[in-house]
Amino acid sequence: MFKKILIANRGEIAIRIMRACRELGIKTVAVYSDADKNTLHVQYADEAVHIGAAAPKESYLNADVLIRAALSSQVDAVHPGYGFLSENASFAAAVDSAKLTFIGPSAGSIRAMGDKEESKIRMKEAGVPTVPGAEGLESFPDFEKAAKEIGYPVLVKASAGGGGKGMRIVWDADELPEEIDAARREALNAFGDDRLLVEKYIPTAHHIEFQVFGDKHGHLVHLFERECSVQRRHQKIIEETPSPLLTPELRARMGEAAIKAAQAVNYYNAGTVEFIFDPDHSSPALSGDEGFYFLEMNTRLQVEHPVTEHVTGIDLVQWQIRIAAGDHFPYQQDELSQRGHAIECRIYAEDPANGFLPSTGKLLQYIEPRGPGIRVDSGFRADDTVTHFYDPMLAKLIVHAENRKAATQKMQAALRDFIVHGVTTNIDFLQDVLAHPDFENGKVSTRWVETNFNWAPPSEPSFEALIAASLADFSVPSSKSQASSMNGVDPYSPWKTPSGFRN
Amino acid sequence: MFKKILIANRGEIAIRIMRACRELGIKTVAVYSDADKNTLHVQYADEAVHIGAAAPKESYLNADVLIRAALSSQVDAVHPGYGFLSENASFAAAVDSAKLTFIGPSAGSIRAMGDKEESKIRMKEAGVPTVPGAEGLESFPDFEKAAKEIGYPVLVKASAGGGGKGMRIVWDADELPEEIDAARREALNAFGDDRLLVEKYIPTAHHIEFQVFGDKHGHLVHLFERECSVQRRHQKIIEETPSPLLTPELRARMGEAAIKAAQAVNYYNAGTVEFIFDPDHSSPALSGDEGFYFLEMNTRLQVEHPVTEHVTGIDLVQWQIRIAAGDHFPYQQDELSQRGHAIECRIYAEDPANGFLPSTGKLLQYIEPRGPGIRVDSGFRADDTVTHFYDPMLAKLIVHAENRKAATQKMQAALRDFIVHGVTTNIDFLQDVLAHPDFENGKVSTRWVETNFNWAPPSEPSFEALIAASLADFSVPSSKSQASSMNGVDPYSPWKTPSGFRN
Amino acid sequence: MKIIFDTTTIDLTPTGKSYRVDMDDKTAEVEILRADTEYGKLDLLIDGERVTAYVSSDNAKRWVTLNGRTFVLTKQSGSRKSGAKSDHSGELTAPMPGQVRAVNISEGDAVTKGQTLMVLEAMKMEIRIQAPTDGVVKLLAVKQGQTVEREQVLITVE
Amino acid sequence: MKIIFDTTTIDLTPTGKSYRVDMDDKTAEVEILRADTEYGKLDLLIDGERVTAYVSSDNAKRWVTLNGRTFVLTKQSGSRKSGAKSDHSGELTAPMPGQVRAVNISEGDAVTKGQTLMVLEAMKMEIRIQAPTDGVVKLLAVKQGQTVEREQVLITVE
Repeated sequence: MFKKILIANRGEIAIRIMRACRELGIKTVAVYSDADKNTLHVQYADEAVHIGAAAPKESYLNADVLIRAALSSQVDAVHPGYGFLSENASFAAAVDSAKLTFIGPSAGSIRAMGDKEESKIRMKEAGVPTVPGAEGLESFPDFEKAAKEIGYPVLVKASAGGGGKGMRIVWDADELPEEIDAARREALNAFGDDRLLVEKYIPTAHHIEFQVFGDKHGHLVHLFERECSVQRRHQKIIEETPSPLLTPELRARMGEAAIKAAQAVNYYNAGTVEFIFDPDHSSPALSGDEGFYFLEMNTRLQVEHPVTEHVTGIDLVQWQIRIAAGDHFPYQQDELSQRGHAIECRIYAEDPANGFLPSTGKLLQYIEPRGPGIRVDSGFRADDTVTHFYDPMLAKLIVHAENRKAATQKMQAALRDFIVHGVTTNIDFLQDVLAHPDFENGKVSTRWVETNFNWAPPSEPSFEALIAASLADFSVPSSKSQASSMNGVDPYSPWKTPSGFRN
Repeated sequence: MFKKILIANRGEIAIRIMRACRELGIKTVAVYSDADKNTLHVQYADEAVHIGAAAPKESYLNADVLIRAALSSQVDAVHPGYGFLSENASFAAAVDSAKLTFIGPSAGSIRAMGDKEESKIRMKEAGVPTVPGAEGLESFPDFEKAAKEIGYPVLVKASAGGGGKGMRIVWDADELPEEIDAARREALNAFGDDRLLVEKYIPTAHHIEFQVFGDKHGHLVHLFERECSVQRRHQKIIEETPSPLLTPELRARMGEAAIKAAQAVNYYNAGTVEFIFDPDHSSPALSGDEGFYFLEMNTRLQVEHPVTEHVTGIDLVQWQIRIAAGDHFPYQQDELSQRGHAIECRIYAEDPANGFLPSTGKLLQYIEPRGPGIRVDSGFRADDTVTHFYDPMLAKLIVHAENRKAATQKMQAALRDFIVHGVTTNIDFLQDVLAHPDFENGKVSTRWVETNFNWAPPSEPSFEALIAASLADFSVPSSKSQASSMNGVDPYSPWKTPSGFRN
Repeated sequence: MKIIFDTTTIDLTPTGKSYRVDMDDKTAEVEILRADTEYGKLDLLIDGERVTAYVSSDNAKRWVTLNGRTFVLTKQSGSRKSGAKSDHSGELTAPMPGQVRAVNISEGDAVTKGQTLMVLEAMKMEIRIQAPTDGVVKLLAVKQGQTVEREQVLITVE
Repeated sequence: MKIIFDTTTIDLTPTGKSYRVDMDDKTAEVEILRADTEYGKLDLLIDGERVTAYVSSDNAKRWVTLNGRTFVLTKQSGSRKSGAKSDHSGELTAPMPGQVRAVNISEGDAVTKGQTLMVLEAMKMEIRIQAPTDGVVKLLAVKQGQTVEREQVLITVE
């Protein structure tokens, strides 16, 4: 087993990986940019190496400096987390050539699946259903022609992409040039690669993905599905498992397809095969099938891996590390099962009333919910600053309960206990999604937030909220970081001992 | 379903029950003594009622005042938690006669099992193996004669007892009078009932208990075992499930015996059937059997219920409430299974180097561990005071992982992250138990701590600890509640911005 | 005493142990049961009902969470807030903090409704600033590469 | 400068960015990387190794947790601690805080080794105070019902 691992990432996922390492008795090395020197992931590690400026390209996306950090801190292996360089085949190859172990699949698997064109061809060969689309396009007229053949709306997306970056829905031909340019720039910026492909866009589709896991000895299983249809700006905000839509038969067939997909690229480590699922098979372009189509494979740990961990009882991160060290993955397919229901909500510093645009600032207050069946993976605490340099996800709130209804109730109670002041968050929005009948009935498709859910925040604060705000000046210091000038000088203040019950 | 519930308890279990209520949409009423007016369980409730002085007999053991509090706050039901009045049949009956629902078994079941004499007779009739002993004793000569017949060592224990209170091992006849007197007084004080019984004491025994659960419609199942053999002063400190000692066959037979035991008293709600288990069947007094003997049944929720919740995926507290409201318990025996391994450590404010005697004082620091698979049920936070009025348990630290080894590693990592200053705790002690080969090999019997494990704290603090202590005066304020007189005035202080990295 | 949040005036009157609170046509009797300074947590008794609120302050702003809902209020002082409420409909402001990635126009350019005038970037996302109407660029307040705050004026189109 | 904990003397010498620490025959180079005042958390670099410690202070006492192990140290000031280290072996002190439940003897009584002289109670447990040797009760310092602190003298047997 490894003695020391460098985690080439930041925030909650870096901490998640470090926790797994500590349990396995492995030392950890954090990396950090100028913006991150005071963050939790740096403090949680055994060692920490500064890797450059705040901009990702100068630090977390800089493969050379990461390899140097790994060599100088004498680690055995590198875990890339998700995002950043996690699906960069060159980085995986560079780690290998530095005689270190890359905790992920082979560079070849990453390259095969990272190239959406090659991957689609391979999937068709392997008998995995795919979405109609066009690959290998270069000039604008090529795109124009392909989009016309496929029929609008189409999805333009980065070949190298993932996580909704470099992805655009194009509703008619007029929009195509600008959207292609924008997607290219985003893709270049996020992944260092501006190739795009075009696919049929299915507006009523659900996003259902399968977790797969393989070892280096050819043993490959799936760990069931995640339903990730609650999205905004093409990014998941609520994920759950099991999916309320799948029958046991369909689950089994999709699981088999996921394994086929992974086997086609000789996959090992944790990976996710994403499917588009059309619950009513109503799209005319897609007849004669079961309603699910290979979308892409993410050759890395997924943000939403915790829901799978809870329903299967498997620690995916520990196993990533173990199988990278050569261990056999010990569970056969028929030994794996789903128990209970798990839901994850991504808590974002963003304003749902302002197009879900990010909100930055200092966390004046930050209190996470606690309790049985509640898990919070996060990298923030009160007084930290949310900057515009990185993804605005503050935390992942995960619950596990006996069934979907109990999990929803637990999530609702947990969201009510999650206090974040100083940046606008999507917590109120998430509560309204969970309380919506469409969510209860599993009717949320990937465009539901934009097209069916006309969310607006309550326009007026409640009387109680106004009362609390007006009394707070007498009883609570104004801010941890500010002088408490109002406290104790007001003649009306009822407050003698600010932290005790009054008798 | 109930609209509002009064929780006739305090501390972590009151909060645990309130969390379940919140998820079910039920309002909660806390009760508190003079000593508890600032505690977390009071703040967590929707309402709170003061019930008397700090001494338990004047508050948490005062049935009348609790009933009055329930009626005045207009609740539908009363949850007794564990300890206090949870196994007091008269209290259950009083709740019933006030037209409120008691969230627990019937007063009749409590009485039948609470009376250790009657219960033993019933168990024998029901075909459940029991420990040789004598019941119905009154005069000292009766005890003397019975103990002699059974053969020393014997266990003297409160008929009404539980939790190690009012229980004494008697090694020879000389000790008998004093131990009987002490046990009687403790029993009277803790349970309001001073009857005692005598049993054969098996020094090498393991304590294995089975969780049972029944609804009011006659459906009764078991939820497998908990191994609770790591004890000190007859009280459990580490509990786990599955037991490393049981074969599937033995587990099935013990589970059947547990159900028989519960059925014999028409049991519903959550209950625990405790067995003494002799792994090598070597006790000559107990031949011709399978090595397990009914010890007693706890007719209430158990402190260690979380480990069962994690391996079975069932929320026992929610189901207690549901079945009290008349719901059917929906799971059949063959639908229940154990998955993974769960361990609970009880974090006590006590000094293992001083006979495990309680330690009281103010919590100068209190930081709970966090992370996937880690659960902390507690009722304390920093600056709270641990008083001598109540049980010195600060928290329950529960972990769940794929197997016993992974769970042990997770617990070890979590214990290292549990910081308690201001009172002495058993955290260091627990770490040494977990690291011991006997624990690893499942060889810990109930007297192991006293007889096999000669624990001593490290006599000398490490060089690193001394360095940290000497530098802390320059960098950390002396205490939250005290003026920080040393900070910033020392000419050697390296500290300009006390909460940021130095460059 | 009167406290003004945004356009709402709350009137607090101490009544010994508690407060009477008046707001428009509403009245409540409020007692502070407990205030936890570390978490900004207030336990209140409002007309006999226990209510827990979390409040943080940042200059004039108050962040309040109650029953899991968060509101941001602005406390008004005697002097009015300096012209934050701009009614220049042609004034395009940054919808989020970030960096100006591309500027497609110059001052004086004629633009058509929906035309992309500028591209902002933050957290690896691109946001296009589009012309709200046909018009002429009167002001270009930022340049490429510049970092902007939320609500900072970028362009004026008239 | 010298700091004394219990019987150990630590000598700190500032060396610009860091400290040299000497204790008996040991020496280390120590840098404070970070101090978190809320959690009393210190990130130190001790001879190049990162070490995290949690420290709390309570008058002269220092609670230190490092690698999951907690130590309680007593910082010595110039004036020696007033006779806390009693060597009167016949002095029986309370092993925990609690209440005196029963007193079985009076001053002047002859007692035998192992005899229960007093019963304390705390958290519903009984603790018997037994005679350490045969002897005579010289002092009975508490009475039934009285609340006692840990290490408070209860009885002297000589």
